[in-house]
Amino acid sequence: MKENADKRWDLGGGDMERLLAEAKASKGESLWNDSLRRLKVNKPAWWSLRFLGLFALMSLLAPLLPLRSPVAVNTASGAQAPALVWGDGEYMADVAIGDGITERNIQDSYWDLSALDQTLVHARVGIFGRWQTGHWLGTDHLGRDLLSRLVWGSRTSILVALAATFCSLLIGVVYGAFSGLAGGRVDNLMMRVVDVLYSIPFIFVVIFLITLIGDYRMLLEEKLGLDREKVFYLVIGAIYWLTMARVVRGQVLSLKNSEFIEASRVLGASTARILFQHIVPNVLSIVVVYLTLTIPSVMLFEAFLSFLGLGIEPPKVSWGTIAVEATSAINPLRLFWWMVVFLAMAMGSALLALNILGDGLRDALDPRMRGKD
Amino acid sequence: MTRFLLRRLLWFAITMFVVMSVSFVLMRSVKGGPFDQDRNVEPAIEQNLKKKYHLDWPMWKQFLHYVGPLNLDERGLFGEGERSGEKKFGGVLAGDFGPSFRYRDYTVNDIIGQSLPISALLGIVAMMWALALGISTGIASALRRGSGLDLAMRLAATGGIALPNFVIAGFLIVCFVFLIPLFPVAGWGSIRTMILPGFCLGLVFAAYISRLTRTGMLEALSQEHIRTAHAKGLSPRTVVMRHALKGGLLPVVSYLGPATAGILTGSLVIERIFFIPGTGSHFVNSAINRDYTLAMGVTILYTVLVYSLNLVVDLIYTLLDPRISLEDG
Amino acid sequence: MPTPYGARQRRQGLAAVLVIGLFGGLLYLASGARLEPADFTFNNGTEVSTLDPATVTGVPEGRVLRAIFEGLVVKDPLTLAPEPGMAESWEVSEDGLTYTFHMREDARWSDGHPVTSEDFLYTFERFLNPRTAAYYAYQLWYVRGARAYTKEVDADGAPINDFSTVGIHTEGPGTLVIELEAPTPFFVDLVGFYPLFPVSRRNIESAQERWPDSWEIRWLRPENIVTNGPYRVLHRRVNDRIRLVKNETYWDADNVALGTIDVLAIEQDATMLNVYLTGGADLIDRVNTNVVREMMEREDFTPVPYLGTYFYRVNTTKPPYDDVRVREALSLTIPRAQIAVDIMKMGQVPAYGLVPPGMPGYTSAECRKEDTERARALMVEAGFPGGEGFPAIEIHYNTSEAHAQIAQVIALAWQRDLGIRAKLRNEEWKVYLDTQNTLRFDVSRAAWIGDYVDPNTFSDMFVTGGENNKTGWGHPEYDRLISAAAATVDPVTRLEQLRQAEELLMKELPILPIYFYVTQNVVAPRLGGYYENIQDEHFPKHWYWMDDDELAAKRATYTHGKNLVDPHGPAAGMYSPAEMRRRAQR
Amino acid sequence: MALLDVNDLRVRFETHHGTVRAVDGVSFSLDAGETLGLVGESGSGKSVTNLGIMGLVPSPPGVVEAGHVLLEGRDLVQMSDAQLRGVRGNEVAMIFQDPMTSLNPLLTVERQLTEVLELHRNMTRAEARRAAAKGLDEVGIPEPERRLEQYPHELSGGMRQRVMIAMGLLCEPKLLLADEPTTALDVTIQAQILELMKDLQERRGTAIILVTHDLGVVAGMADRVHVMYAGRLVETGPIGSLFKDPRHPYTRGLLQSVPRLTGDPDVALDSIPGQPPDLAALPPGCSFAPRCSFAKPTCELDQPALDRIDSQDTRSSACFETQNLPGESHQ
Repeated sequence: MKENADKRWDLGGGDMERLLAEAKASKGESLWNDSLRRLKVNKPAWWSLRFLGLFALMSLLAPLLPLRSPVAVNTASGAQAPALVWGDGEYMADVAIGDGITERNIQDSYWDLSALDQTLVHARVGIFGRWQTGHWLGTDHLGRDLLSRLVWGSRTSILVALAATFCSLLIGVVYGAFSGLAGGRVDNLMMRVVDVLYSIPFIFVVIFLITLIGDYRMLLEEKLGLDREKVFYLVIGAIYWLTMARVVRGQVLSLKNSEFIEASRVLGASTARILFQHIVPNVLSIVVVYLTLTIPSVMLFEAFLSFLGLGIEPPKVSWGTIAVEATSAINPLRLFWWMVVFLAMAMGSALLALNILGDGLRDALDPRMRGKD
Repeated sequence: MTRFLLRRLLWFAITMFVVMSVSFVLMRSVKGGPFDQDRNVEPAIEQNLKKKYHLDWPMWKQFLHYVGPLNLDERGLFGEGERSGEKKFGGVLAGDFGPSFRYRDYTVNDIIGQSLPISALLGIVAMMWALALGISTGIASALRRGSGLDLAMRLAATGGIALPNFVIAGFLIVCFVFLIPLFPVAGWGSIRTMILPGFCLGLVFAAYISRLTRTGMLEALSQEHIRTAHAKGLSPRTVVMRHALKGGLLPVVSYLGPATAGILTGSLVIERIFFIPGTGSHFVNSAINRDYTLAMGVTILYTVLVYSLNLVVDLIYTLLDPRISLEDG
Repeated sequence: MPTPYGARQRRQGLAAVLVIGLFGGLLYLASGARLEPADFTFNNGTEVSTLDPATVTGVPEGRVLRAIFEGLVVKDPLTLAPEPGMAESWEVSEDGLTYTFHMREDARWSDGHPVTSEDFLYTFERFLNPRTAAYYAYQLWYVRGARAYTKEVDADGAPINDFSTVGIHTEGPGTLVIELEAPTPFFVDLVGFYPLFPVSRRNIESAQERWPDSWEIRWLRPENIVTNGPYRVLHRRVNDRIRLVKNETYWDADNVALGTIDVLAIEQDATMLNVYLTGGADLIDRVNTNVVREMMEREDFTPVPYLGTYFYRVNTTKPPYDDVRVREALSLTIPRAQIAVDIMKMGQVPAYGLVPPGMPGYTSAECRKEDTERARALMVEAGFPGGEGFPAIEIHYNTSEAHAQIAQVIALAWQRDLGIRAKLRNEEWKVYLDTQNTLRFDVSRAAWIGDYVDPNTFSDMFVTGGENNKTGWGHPEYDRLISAAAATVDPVTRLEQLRQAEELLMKELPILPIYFYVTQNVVAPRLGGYYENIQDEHFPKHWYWMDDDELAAKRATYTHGKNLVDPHGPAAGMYSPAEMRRRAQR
Repeated sequence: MALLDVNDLRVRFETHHGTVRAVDGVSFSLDAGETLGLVGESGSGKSVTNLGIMGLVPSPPGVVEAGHVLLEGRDLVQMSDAQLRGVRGNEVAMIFQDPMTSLNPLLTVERQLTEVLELHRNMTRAEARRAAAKGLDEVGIPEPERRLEQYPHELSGGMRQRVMIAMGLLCEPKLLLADEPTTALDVTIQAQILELMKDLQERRGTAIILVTHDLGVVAGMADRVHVMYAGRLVETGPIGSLFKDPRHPYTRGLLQSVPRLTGDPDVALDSIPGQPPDLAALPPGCSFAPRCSFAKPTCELDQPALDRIDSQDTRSSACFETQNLPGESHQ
């Protein structure tokens, strides 16, 4: 088992440096290929990756899909059970003043759309005209189409998760790597700061930041083009970086003292070289794994904040807000099962896929797993 | 050992001081005050209220007064103290967290004293669920890695983190309260009332523990001494239970510290849905109510919990892993 | 395999014992004194802030205080007309300025001491004392000298004036005399308002002596608090329940039926409904709009109009909302019927005025009903044809699903009908209050619940610079009408002045009325002595459980044809001793 | 009857690179009390052979394809898991290369020693403890009582390997499989450990299969030597004659690359050119042919069988050119 890798007994006559360089080259090059290959072999993880890709594509292209408007209210009808009605030609009829689809109507069917989304909406009208789906998954209490809300909600949730994760990644990796590399007193101090931040209840920070954002919302929106959601993502990211910093620091620390780093240091490799050749790839693997864990927890955190009423602002919709609405749908008087079941399916499958992918990635990237299985 | 504890204590004191001052400032910088209501009171009355609770003081003075043990208040925090010069409010250093602003018939000490045992009990129930569920599925997954069983276990475990627990709780209530009336729908008291909330609360942790166990066990099972154990002729069961489990559970042990703190304080949603008078809801509600003293109280409680639990975990760790010594920790 | 019982096993055994011990100890601590189920349980919606009548803040406290204290007067549970309470009778002087209350001789505190006029004097002094910092102190400012006593303080916060400057004094232990600044027709109602419930001087002063550091909290402890109402406090736990037991020293204890009452503090809508449906509570105070359709079918849910108005405040200091044409256009396009019927669904009435219906002798002045054409014309007049050039409008509300739903519907309507861009902005409660107070909003959701059955409780809100105005709006004519009404004795003239004020308000529209409230209680059908009323005030003193016969008789009177549901309570009913005697005689 | 009869043992590993034939038809036998040296480069399959005998080939990815391992006539390959467990640690014990990682760091020495006895000898904990102390004493560990309380990391490397040996010998096995038992140790400690093993073997008559790449170790310990290359035995024979006159080019290469005290320090050692072959893609002919200086074109076509090469039936070699190799090596 172990014999493949180590101890070549002709080393005495061989060229140590040549061998090391060789090993290094093969390692650096094949790290990702090798991992990818192993990921492909892991069937559940590979399928999860594909599923997630499809999912991301769907939510990215939400404006292109012939869905009902996620905000169009039909209070008179109230909550309707799912019905297999193919669709109708009523797109945006709820808000249309006159005939035809005007720029104005398009905007009113959603909320502030980005330029890309507007293009997509136009494309949608080009392709599907006024046709839109029936209430395939039913409607919520205000008569809004659940399918559309789930798709648009996934957009927000995925965006929140990605933005927050990216933010945590940026701060966490830089902080953790610096701390780990610096070592000694600096490291100690930096980690104590993390400890302290850990102990400050996040809810104060969230409320504080949200009110702060509330105060400067006009400034943020007009000058920087940041709406509350975007800032909100950053806030969550700013909370999540702590764990990331610890993880990265731990990895850097153990790598720093590992034999192969020492070996290349002995061979005269520069610090930068060590950093990018050895530490970065190795840290990346654990970071990637941690990311797949962070994304689900950010999504759940968003739901939790929505539960507290601190989350996404209506009429925008996220999975968290749908989940909160769903809580009142579960009652013994009348079970609005569709409001929960489809959400659970969407959320469950996406997060499950992420988890399986995370496990798969961990297995695939773990250097100790190399040459095994 | 003593040195280790002393050093921990020192860091604890520093952390505590920083946490306290940051929270204190942060909280009071947030808009709105404890006595704001939808109907505004007469400015004169509002002034009286602020005076009574020293909210008219500059922040540094409020902080000093809060931390104690200096008594900056000639009158005492509880009004009308001219009668005598006796000490009124000890401050945090004297173990007095002051009166709550929202629950005005209680001191913060009362509230924590009432709710913490409940949260602790709920936490223990949840933790037992989580450990039983997490470790067993984790081991099964690790031993049957890549099999259908592994996948099923991971599916189940991930179910715990894939859905917000208020959704899961809703499902469980419909199933086990209304369809099959096994448990009471809400409230606190008998063992029966603890099952559903404990389960819901533990689910997230079970999922994490399961994952940690699986990883830890895979790691432990790949160790060379496992081969030695097999070579001794031990049964697979013995190998797993005696030789792999201990090492495989080390990650779980180090997770237990933060997890326990989290389970004690993160039960807000469950407490609301199942109507349990625990500590968890105070973490959020105190901030939302601008109940400054209670918020500070639970913050300090949380910090103490995190620190002491981590200490306990470190101590347990040294018991489990003889290679670790406290001195170089 | 036999192994000697070694040190390791002993250690494990010890650990197991420790764990079990800890668990058991916690179980004991957590369950506390296990309580028997109460005769009746109602949900209060949240934890009360205090049981000290002087410093209470709102409706939930009122529900509990009405059970454990009794004021000079009490209210009829159906009509809310004042009836003798601690005062057996009272007289009002010709000029309407002097009230003389005669104390009930058999009134007792729960510690057995008689309730005297001295207790009320002490209570009112304490209530008005700036040191007590009572929210509701202004409710007694109709009394001569009271306003000055509360407001004029020294540097230390103590009152400058002596209490003798306030027009309250006793004439012997049986008589309390109160002199007012001006005639106040609703003053008798006011003394039945829960902040004015009496507290026991003995109770407080002994606490001050025993626990000088913390007497303010100590005297309220269940084991210390002395009350004079039909119930006393047995047990309390934060965010859980208050257990009330019948107070046998209460003067009318013979007519109190229920032995124990639990007051729950469930905040989650879904949870309280579940608890009610499983029999854990017999009365809950609200229903989530999402289940209203189902609830409306049931006999235990019969909403009635409630003295509250839901409206939007407009920031009249900020252009273009300083233009009354814009405000009217906004008002004309609010889909009130849709909101009341499709969203609220409980029979809420679309509001076109500030004062809810139900004020005796008063007809509300109304603004114009919905009229999209006129609204568009007004927008053209104001310089925003089709919404062109109109800045995006933000609808500000505090976080809640119902508010969000309403705001979304209104936003859509404004977008559709006026062509303006409407956005939503929700804020967490305390921040929302701050934003409102500092006028940093365009349009902000608000509501007002009347303290007493008189239009004034709504109208005086919008005088220039009023604490609860929060719109930046002010009008000299409005101020004049309100203060004129306050000085008028003749009720007809007075109400007419108030109506004119409301008319002005509805012309100027600094607020956009949306709907009038209804009560949302869900009540176990078997509960007797309970009546839905306009102030949503209920009196546990009168509550009892009907037996099956009486329940059947009650159900026979139904005209609404709703579905019968589990009636809760004992089939044999639960009646007061007096009622039992009457029944035995029959 | 020989103590151990290994017959056509084949083990393959299914990897992503393809099927690796780690052990490809190995046969040999071993008498009681005999010491067999199994030598070869890394990856030649010697350790896997050992694992194959014990039934410890990790599966997946390892598969024992064919063959028999007869221990006193009983086929270990055919045994049920439970039966096999009765043999492991009891009749056949194993010592691994790295005493650092082969002992469980989380259990005391006592626990790791006593569990074998509790399992195979049905001893009580107390009896097992006494026996374990005795075992430690036998392998020359001072203060055995105190050592029992200690954890592996508190012992030195040599001490740990002694513990491993003690553990292996506790049940007085008939066969000890030692997988590079001294590789991870200092040279001086190596000598002590080898001395100890020899001593114990003499006292107890245990047969040993000693897997190593260190020819010096083999020379000191073994009665016979089997040389492995690419999963096959390429040469077998008694230690003396094989070292003296290797009849396979690979063995010759091995011997020439060993530094000697008697050698001229200025003369470079001969090393075998090239790399060990990729086991997943072996050439059709002799596996060693690409590196062999004696290779003829025919070597690339067919695989040589392990044939007897002397009359006493003690030596055999798998080489077409055995007879053409130059005589007596440079010794």
